[in-house]
Amino acid sequence: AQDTLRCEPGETYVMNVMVMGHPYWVPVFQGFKQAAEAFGCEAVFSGTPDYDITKQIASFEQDLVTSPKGILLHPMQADPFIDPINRAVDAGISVTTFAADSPKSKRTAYITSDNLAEAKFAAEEIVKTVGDSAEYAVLENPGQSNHDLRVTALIAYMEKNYPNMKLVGRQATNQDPNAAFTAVSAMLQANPNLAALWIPESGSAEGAVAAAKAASKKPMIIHADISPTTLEEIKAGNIHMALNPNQGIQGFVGFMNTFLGAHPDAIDPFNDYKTAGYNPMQIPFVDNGFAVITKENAESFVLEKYMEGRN
Amino acid sequence: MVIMSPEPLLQLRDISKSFGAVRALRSGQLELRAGEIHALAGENGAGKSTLMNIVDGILQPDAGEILIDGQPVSVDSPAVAQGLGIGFVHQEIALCPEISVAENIFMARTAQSRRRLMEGHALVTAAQEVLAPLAYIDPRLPAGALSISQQQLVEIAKALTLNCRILIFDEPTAALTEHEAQKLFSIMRDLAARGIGIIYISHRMAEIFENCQRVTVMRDGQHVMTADTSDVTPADVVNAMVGRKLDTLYPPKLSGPRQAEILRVENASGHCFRDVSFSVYRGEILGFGGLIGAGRTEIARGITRLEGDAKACVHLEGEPVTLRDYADCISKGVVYLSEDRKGDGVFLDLSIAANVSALDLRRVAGRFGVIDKRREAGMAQEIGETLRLKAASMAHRVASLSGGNQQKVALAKLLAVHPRLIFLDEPTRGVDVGAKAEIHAILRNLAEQGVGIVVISSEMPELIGLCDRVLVVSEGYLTGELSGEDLTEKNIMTLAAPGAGAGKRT
Amino acid sequence: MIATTQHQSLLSRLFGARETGLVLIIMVLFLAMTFASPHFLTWTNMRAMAMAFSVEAIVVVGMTILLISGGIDLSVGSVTALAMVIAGLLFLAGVNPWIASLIAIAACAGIGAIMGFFVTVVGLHHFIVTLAAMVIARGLCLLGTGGRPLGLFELPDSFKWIGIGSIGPIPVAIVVFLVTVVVFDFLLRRTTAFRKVFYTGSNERAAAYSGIRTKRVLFLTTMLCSTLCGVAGIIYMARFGSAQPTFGVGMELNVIAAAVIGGASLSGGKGSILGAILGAVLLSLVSSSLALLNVSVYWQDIIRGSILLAAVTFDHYLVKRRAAGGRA
Amino acid sequence: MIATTQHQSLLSRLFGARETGLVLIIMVLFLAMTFASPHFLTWTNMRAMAMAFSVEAIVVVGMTILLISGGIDLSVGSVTALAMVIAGLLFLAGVNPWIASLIAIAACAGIGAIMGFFVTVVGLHHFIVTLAAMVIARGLCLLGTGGRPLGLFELPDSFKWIGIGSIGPIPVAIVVFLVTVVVFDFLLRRTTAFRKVFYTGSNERAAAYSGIRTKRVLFLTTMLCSTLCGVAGIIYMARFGSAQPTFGVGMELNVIAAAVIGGASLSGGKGSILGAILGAVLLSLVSSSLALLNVSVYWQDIIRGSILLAAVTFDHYLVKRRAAGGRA
Ligand SMILES: Nc1ncnc2c1ncn2[C@@H]1O[C@H](COP(=O)(O)OP(=O)(O)OP(=O)(O)O)[C@@H](O)[C@H]1O
Ligand SMILES: Nc1ncnc2c1ncn2[C@@H]1O[C@H](COP(=O)(O)OP(=O)(O)OP(=O)(O)O)[C@@H](O)[C@H]1O
Ligand SMILES: [Mg+2]
Ligand SMILES: [Mg+2]
Repeated sequence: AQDTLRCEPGETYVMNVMVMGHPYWVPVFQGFKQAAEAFGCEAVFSGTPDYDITKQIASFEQDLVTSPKGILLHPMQADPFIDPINRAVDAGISVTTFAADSPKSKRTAYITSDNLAEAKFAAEEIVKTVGDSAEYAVLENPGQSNHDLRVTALIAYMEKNYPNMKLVGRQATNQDPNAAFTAVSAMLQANPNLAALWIPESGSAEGAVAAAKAASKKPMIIHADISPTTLEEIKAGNIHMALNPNQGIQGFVGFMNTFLGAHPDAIDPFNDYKTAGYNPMQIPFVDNGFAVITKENAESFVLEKYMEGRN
Repeated sequence: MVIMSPEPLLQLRDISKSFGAVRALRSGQLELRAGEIHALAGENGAGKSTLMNIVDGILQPDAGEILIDGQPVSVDSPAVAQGLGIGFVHQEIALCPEISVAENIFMARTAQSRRRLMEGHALVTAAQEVLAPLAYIDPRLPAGALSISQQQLVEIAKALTLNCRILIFDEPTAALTEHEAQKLFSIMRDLAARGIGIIYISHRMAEIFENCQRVTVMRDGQHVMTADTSDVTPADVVNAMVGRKLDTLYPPKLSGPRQAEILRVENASGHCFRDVSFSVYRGEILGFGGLIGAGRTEIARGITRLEGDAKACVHLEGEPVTLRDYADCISKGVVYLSEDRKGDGVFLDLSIAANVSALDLRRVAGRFGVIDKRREAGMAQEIGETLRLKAASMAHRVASLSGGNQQKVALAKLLAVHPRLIFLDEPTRGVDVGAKAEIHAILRNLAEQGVGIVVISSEMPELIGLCDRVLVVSEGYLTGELSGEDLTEKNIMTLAAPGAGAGKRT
Repeated sequence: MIATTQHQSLLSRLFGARETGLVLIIMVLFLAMTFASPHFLTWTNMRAMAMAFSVEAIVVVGMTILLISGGIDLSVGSVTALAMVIAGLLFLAGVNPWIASLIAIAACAGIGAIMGFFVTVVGLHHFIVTLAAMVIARGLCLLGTGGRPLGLFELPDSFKWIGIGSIGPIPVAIVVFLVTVVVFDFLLRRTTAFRKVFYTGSNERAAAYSGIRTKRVLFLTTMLCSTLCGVAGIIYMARFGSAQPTFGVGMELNVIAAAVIGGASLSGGKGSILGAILGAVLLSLVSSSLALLNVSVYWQDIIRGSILLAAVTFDHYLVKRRAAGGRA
Repeated sequence: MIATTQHQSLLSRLFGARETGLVLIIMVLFLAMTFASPHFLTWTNMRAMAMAFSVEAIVVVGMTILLISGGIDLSVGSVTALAMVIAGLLFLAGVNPWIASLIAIAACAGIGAIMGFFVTVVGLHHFIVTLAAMVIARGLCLLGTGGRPLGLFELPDSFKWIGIGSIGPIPVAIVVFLVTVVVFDFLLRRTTAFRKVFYTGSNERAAAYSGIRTKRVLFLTTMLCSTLCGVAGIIYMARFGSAQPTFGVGMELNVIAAAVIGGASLSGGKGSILGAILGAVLLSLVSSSLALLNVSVYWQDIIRGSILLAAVTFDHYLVKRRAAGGRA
């Protein structure tokens, strides 16, 4: 067994994502880098700038060509990545997934914020604020699994626990503020008593606030993720709160899992890994938790400030 | 002598067709016998092309019958027409510009044949064979690279490859010179001798009387008369066409001494011409003659900066001028009428009024460049009337006009700006006798008012009848100048022949 | 549509012969919605619906003119986003927001000029040039912001006014939109300068043979479209109080669809501002109505696509019938 | 490119005169990458790069033929996704995957036929019809799956083989792609049936006057493009072992860009399969290279767009020079 957990010189770890330009990855990669530095490793950010599964797979396979020790992967879709991940693992590369999983693959761990927990928290917060027999609506982004989960879980939770809560609107706005503006304007028209809105991402939340303001109404808006604008709206009291996955920890712990997967000699657990021949570093699911952002703590979530002096 | 079958080859009975409110055909009638060349004449917009489009299945008649060998047939599409042995050379050239000449020629055969694979070199050789009696054109070139007259020849070649019994030529010679036209007529006679029935549409009376056995005249969509050409005179046909007496004489030529110079071009050289120098004088009409592809069009376009990087030293009314581009030309009063009216003469999708005002919108605009639509329509109406433009209203799209009337719109466009000097490339292409005389009178009138007029024409009688002086171009060189007594067809042909300019080459 | 039309019914005079079909379709949908939902015909809903398309409609104006001249612009979405980003960054760097906006609009005009250069001088096709510009402008957005939206909450209210303020009961954004439409509709129908756009698009060679500097026309229409994207971007920025580097992805299809529904042809020479705006209204009306009726997400696209197809088919038949029924 | 050319150098004969420029550009990029990255010229990387574009290239083939005939198809992305969804749903319902695939491809052909109907019989423009189809097909995908990807891990290996299997060292998907390209390139260049596609696109009137049933040609090319989308969708499904309702968003622009880079014209009559595939290779090579060199994401789009523009400009100059330099 290895006695110190350090990287060899030049030992590289990759974080591979889709839509690389998305700001969500920025704090995640910061966490990833911090951990890499702590272990004396190189950290590389890679993936595809596009929302395109074929391109992400190609970029993942190209990562393999450079023979890194491990890859922290956000697979755009679960099943298409089974084969590429398995090939990587077979080639001795440690793969951990984060924020989206490929459960049937041989990845060693999956780290995420629990979308179900977020939905449950949001549901409870709505009921606490507007009562348990009110009208509420959701915006969604069909096809994106974590957003889907946030929405369907909240609806299911409401149906089960608060049957008097009435779902009066459900619109696909696909992260587009303009589409959200249209949808929420219509919802507010159609449902004068609309009390609360649950939105699984920040882009639509921006349009929703604009619509509420334009209609001079103040439904309770609660959304997941953050953007500078929604932060300001939270500070101004126009958005009730935001739930934000703990991105930094996701990256940091994500690195540690990947790293451990690449250094299994340090672990000698009480199980059958030796005879069955699998990597002893196996964790089905790690919850990195989420932050609740309200007027009071919004200031700490300004990404610009956090990123000052880093890159 | 061909033995006549008892039934005429093709009979058209009481065919009518309306485009909305426009009744293009009221009672179209025609009877074509096997082995005859049958002329179809009529003013612009009389309905000749419409009637032929119906025979070819491009248009469906509102009423009436088509009989072939006495049997009624319904022609739903050009494909059906081909099946019935009908071939058609259209008035408007329609070739696939990106495709080679050879493939264009054999397109119909490709469409019909059961062959699965394209022929390779065989197609080129075959195309060469078909083209050979007409002109030398490289069958491997894309059709878009040819000049309009060459494209016209390709169109003709296309029709000749079909195994047809009925062949329709809709003004095939409008863009051809005498030389090519004669080749075409000889081919037509051969075909007729083999029992093929030919319908020949033309505005040139001479051609009709030289080559056709019978003539059918239409007016306003109606059949007026059918007669043997031996029984009538050109004047009778013209009378029947226009419904009144018409003197088709050319306006009197310039008399008196040479006046001031309007344009002088020195040592113009360009894409297809070398060392061209000439002058245009006040009051005269200058003609340019030559064979197909001689370079007359290129000379005019080069001088007006429409094409290529021609070099020329140009003096306008004595002053040296630099013409930067065609817009600059127009602003200096020099305009050019294109031989290719569909390609660059008119805007088919726009209204007649918008077409007529295109060269200088300021004429129809008030302050701040706001267009006065009433003034625009008025202007179009006025010029249209002098050119005998037949159109229901100036708001109609040009595409809805007959070929000859489109040509009048193209001409109206230029006249609207009151130019100082006009280059006219085939100005009366497709225009009927009456209107042609009118246009000639207008040109003469303009010349008398001091407008410089240069006419490029492939129609020999027009060159000789209209122009005071004719410059002959051969293979890009000026080979001679003819005027007065010397201005004869024979002299022009001599100077135009290939090699005529050999002596001038240095 | 350039045709001088004199003896027409009031309706078709109001809307130009070409647009009557679209007006009819919109009116039918409007009536249907009025019965279907009690909330539809309310001032607030109308206002919200108008707000939803008014800014994009400014881009539609630019696109329509470009289409008429024979061009097309795929970069509208990213250029709009770039305008937001440039103005936003300048503002955050301390520049007065109005000046920042002017600079951003000028930058968009500059992009239009570069695209125009590649189209007219180099001789490439609009499609490929504007596609490259679309990718590059999006890259510039990402580079400028690091992919993060810029929070511009601090924009002064006097500036935000153009996005969220009202003049009397009418939102400023709608006023800007109406003015743009009326002005450009007039220009396009009536002025000599814009008539050349029709000539160029209808038959570029014939236009050149009429002494029109067609390359200059194409250059200017390309530039105009980008400039109007800049204007739209600024209004969006004022409205949302943020600059989003990912704004407007896929906008080009929507905008081109509006113009085409309104009678513009992708091969140039045809189209009208009024028609294009009606096209935009139709698309927006359908979206808003589906949201108002709370139609299931899974059905929305299907219904939207079908209504689009039905509307275009119906309009096509009307236009064809009118064409056949004489044009005297 | 159509002229039967006999006296040509071997190189230009191999690649057809039109494509030489593209081949050059690709070779230069290839060489540059070989020096820039030691990982570039490895079997694995080549394989990954080929896999990245080989399936989409099948769609490129269909689009190119459609473009040549004068049409365009914006629905390719959603129709490809729909093929996956239909086959996936059928498989989950117990249908044999091969039969399910055939049904899915037939369904795509059906969609193509409906689009063809609206274009040829009703007389609408391809752009608007395929845009509506794009929206509707996406809606059907969402409706069929509830927006969630279908996990098809249970697909038999014999079926998955077409997506992930190999024949010798060559992946099956690449073999399918190569066969499609070679077959259609041959068909398009040499058979009378496909020459009619060129005629129709070059000048529909001329073709119709020559007795070609141009509407039928357009109908068939529209259908062919959708059918090939269906084929691509099935291979994707076999490759990914899942059916994704959101697959292929924005694919149309990529695919059209490839065809246009390869010499196809949006106004029809021009284009070649080989050129289009080279266009796809170029686009894919640039993307892959940027990823391999680990260029900052904020710069990637800018570089990508610029290379695209530079390549097209260079190619354009080559083609122009060749045209000017006489054609013997
Ligand atoms: N597509 C159309 N739409 C409307 N009117 C049409 C259309 N085609 C032809 N016409 C009208 O039908 C009439 C007959 O036209 P046609 O082309 O048959 O004349 P033509 O005898 O061939 O004349 P020309 O000698 O000038 O070629 C004209 O008044 C013309 O304006
Ligand atoms: N668009 C073109 N592309 C290439 N070559 C052309 C083009 N137009 C004309 N030419 C060539 O230029 C030469 C001169 O043609 P031009 O049209 O000037 O002759 P022309 O005397 O007007 O005769 P006509 O018009 O009767 O053919 C010809 O050899 C012709 O093939
Ligand atoms: Mg005619
Ligand atoms: Mg000529």
